[in-house]
Amino acid sequence: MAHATAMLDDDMMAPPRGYEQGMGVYNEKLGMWVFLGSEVMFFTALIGAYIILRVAHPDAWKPPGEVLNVPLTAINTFLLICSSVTMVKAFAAIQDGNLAGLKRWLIATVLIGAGFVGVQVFEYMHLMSVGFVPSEGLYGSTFYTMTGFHGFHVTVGVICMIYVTWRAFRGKYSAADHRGVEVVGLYWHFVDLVWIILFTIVYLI
Amino acid sequence: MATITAPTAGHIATGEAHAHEMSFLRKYIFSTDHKIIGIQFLIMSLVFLLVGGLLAMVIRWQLGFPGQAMPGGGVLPDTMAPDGIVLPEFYNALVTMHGTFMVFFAIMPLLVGVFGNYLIPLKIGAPDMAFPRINMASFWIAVPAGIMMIAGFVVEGGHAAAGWTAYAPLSERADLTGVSMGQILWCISLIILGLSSILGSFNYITTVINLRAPGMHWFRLPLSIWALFVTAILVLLAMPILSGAIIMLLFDQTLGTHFFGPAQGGQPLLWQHLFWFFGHPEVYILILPAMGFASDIIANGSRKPVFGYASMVFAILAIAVLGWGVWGHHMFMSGMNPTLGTSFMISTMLIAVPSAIKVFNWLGTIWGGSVRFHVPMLHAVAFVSMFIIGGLSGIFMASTPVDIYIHDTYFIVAHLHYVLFGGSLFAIFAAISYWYPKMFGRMMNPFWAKVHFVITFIAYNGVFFPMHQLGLQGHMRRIFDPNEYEFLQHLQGINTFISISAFVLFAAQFIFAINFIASWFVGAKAPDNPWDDNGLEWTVASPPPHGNFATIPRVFRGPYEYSSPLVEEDFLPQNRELPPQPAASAAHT
Amino acid sequence: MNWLLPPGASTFAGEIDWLYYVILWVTGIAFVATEVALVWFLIRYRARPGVRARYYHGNNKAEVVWTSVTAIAVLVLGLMSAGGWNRIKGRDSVPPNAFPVIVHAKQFEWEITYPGPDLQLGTADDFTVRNQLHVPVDRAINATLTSEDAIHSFFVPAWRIKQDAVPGMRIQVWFQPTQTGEFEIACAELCGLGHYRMRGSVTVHSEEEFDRWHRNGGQLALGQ
Amino acid sequence: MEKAKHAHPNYIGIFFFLAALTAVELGVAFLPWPKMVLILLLIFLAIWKAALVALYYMHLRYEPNRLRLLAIAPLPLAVILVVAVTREFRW
Ligand code: HEA
Ligand code: HEA
Ligand code: CUA
Ligand SMILES: [Cu+2]
Repeated sequence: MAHATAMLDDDMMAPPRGYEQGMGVYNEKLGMWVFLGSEVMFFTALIGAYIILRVAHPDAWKPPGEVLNVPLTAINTFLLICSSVTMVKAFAAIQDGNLAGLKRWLIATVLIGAGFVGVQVFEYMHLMSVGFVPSEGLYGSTFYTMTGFHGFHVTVGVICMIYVTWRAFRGKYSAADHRGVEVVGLYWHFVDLVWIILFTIVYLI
Repeated sequence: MATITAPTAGHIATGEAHAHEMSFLRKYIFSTDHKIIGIQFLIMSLVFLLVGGLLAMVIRWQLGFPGQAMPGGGVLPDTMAPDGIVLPEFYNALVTMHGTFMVFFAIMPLLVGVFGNYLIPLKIGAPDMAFPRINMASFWIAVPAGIMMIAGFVVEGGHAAAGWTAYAPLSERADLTGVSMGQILWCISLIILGLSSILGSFNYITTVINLRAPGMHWFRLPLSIWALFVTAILVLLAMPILSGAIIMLLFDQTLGTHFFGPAQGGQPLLWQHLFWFFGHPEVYILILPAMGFASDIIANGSRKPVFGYASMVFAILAIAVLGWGVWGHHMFMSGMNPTLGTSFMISTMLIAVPSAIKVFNWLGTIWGGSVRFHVPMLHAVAFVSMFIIGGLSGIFMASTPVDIYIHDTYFIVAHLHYVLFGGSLFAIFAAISYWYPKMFGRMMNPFWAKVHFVITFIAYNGVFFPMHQLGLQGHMRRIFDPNEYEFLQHLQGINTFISISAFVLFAAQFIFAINFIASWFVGAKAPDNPWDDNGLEWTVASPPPHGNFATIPRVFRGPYEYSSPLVEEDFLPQNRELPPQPAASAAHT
Repeated sequence: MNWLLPPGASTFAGEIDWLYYVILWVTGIAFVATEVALVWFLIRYRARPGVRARYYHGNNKAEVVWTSVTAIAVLVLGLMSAGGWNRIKGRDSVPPNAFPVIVHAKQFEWEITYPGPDLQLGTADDFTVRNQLHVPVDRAINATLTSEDAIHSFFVPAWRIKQDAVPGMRIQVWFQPTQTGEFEIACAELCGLGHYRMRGSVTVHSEEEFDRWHRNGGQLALGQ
Repeated sequence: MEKAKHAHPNYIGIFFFLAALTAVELGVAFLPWPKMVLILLLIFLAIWKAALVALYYMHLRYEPNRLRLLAIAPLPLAVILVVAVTREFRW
């Protein structure tokens, strides 16, 4: 994708002008990547704690599928992948200046993202009703903390996405300036990426 | 004296060059101007420094005069100090909150929040931060965190009492300390503060990478900016580890999870690993900016270029990288795998090398100089000499067998105050007195500033040097009354001496406080460049206008061209364009 | 008053104290050298009218020299420490014939369990004494540290030994007293309200005296 | 880095790829193979998927090298933490 070369005639999607050569991308994008570095470390704390505890007490975990509902979560994983592709389609649309496409894909992303959160809430309620609660040994502790904070990130992402959609409807984005779409997109894909890891280590291993 | 700003390439990107009419609220309270935010952080963190200092005075009263009624202590409620006599549970809360306030709410915001904000855009030639509104949010998120942390004192059960390190399971089981709400507030407050620090630091990082004025390439950055930049990276990567760990601790307390409690397989050592994986980078967060300020000020005071600029930069980077691999040195006695202990010992020893490089380069900078003893220089030199003591005592603790004996004794307390007070706080005093004229447009009174310096320097050593001796006699830290132990009873004299010195030290700080506040209103008007410094911030008015520079400055050289043969004066601002000169004649100007 | 380390009373004291003094010398030399240089430079190079500072950016040779000298110094200290650490705390440093005891820490006391006459822990004849550790002189003792509640730290200053007792873990620590007499056990890790008074006592007996005490199940007063 | 303004990577193709990899994961997870083999295989698949997302959806593939470096810079720290602390229990 050629946005670096494609946007030659606009200011906003290019690195700030008149300064020393920096990272070679505009501020908001650089800022988001730097921020994602801190998110990586946050999940390192949670996932790292999980790995360490699991190495210390391997038998505190049940085999995959015994407690957790893998098919349901597989559907949820699929939902999140879908929302990633709709997001990136929205980004591609506005790159081409297609505002209508942007709105359409953004709404799809918001809905699918909210769907993911909904399924997760349903999963939680079901698990708690059968007695698998956060205080249920190391298994429950790590499960709820990791997936809960991921869900929290998805929720924050959905809220940001609603804001971006609202701005899209007010016509704030164009081929020349769609920083908000790209930056929120980066965050959204990152959250998807974390889920890919979590799905494997929490549900499948 | 003011230098002509060379015409610049490019145009002003975001900041408005002219301050237009803004409401008081927008201008001073919810301001997005990095300079105002820096000053807001300054006021907030000085207040917390005072709070931390007050708590220390109560600690010292109890240790110096155990069991006696504290003068004025009668105002404290009976749950803390009935009739002014400190209770053991209150003592534990005091120590915990003294450490917490000093580390998280005083020194860290002073170094990073205040000077990161104030100096970065000015020194790199940017009109403001990359994200001014997020910058404002970073301050206004820190405020409720601070209020929450203070509120812990008045909730039922008292404030958190598990040490600033909050070792589990003591911190996660209310039945072990009798504290529940206090510890929960401690957790939530630090999570919020962590968010504030992260918002601040990713702003700094983006700004330094993307908004350096033309000509300000990496190896022309002032060392203070290098240090703040690297520190911001450490904050960005270390704070979320603490947040994650604290969230697990909070869940252990409130949701009944089992991360750190052994009842269902949790690991107390996991908390320590996570805490110190954050904690050791944290202590370098607390020293790197201090080192940066010291470099700037020592070069200025000596009227000489920094000795070995490049090795100074590489030393900063080396400290930041190696700092991630030494956290286990806090856990030698924790029951950690001893083989792991050996690797941590070796890496800890190695991390002394970049610090040594910095010390030697400071000495080299002074060597051959023409030293002006202005107040910032005095504090900066005190910083170097005290950091040497603190750093060298670190070597004792790094040696695992010696640490068996001195771990968790006052030797550690001595070390940490030599690096944190002798190091960070002296550098903060240096930096405040150095940049005060720029911040407020007025000079601090140099006479009273020197009086403050002399008393502080002497009293400070009177407080903390004897603590080495206490530690060597086996005096444990965090104990309410050492006289419970026979082998410590003969140390009461030293403890009393330390306490009296501490009261003098505390009293001396009011000289600073009064000087600070009074100079704001009645200090002599500051010129643009009172210290004959080369940095970009000194080429604009004191205080600088909204948007900092009329046009983005152009930078022609590094920040430490003092006593350059190219010019008459002994300084050469970074943005002064010199007419091209034949190299030969340049030598004897 | 002893301005350096107080007298030691175990086999570890010699090694630890020696290392301490070695480091004291090395850091002492570094301390004096740097501080003297600092003060001397400040005086020698104070601003004087008509004297301009040297325009000098550094010297790579000097950088290499002080970097490598420091690196060698700290590495040597590190290697010297590694041996002692392994002898004291290494996982298999405990002598095989060490006399076993269990030290169970809880808020705010030490419960010390001795093996009965069979010298085996975990059998019916074990007996437990509160806050009193009795050991024979010149014999290795292997203490297993456990904790009931918070983290505590078993600290006997005179023996130069310290080890945290962590709930959920069984941590081995060994030591060999070299002097008879009374010493104190301190708790060195903040463990709550009574941390400051979590004190125990150690009595180091001669071999025969200890046998007598042990045979009596720690119950009877020692006949003089 | 195609020059054409409207040339986008094949996002839909990546999507089907990710979906297929997820299906493979589900299949692998319940194979009766030794636990260790399964874990390695699953982690390999997860990293593959994560890399696809980072490279294409987050278009790291088309960013300057400096930014790519910045993006992966924190990962070694995560490895250091986990490797060191697990040595408490297994070594
Ligand atoms: C600003 C903060 C700061 C800094 C910079 C340091 C720097 C160092 N620290 Fe410190 N440390 C703390 C803050 C800091 N520390 C705190 C707060 C604690 C206690 C936490 C708690 O438990 O509450 C602590 C605890 C602590 C411990 C744990 C002790 C224990 O609990 O048992 C150890 C152990 O290794 C240690 C080591 C070191 C070392 C080796 C350095 C090195 O980086 C120092 C390097 C500097 C020099 C060595 C001096 C200059 C060099 C020369 C003059 C050259 C010549 C030198 C030689 C030949 C050796 N520190
Ligand atoms: C940067 C950090 C810092 C600073 C500056 C200090 C400063 C002081 N500390 Fe602190 N201390 C710690 C960090 C710090 N400490 C930490 C991390 C611990 C470990 C905690 C734990 O174990 O959990 C500790 C523990 C600790 C103990 C050990 C307690 C124990 O283990 O039982 C003691 C005992 O004497 C002590 C004493 C003092 C004293 C007397 C001061 C004096 O220097 C104080 C002097 C007073 C001031 C510096 C305030 C000055 C005020 C101003 C300048 C305000 C001006 C205001 C305006 C202009 C508005 N400290
Ligand atoms: Cu037990 Cu302190
Ligand atoms: Cu450390």
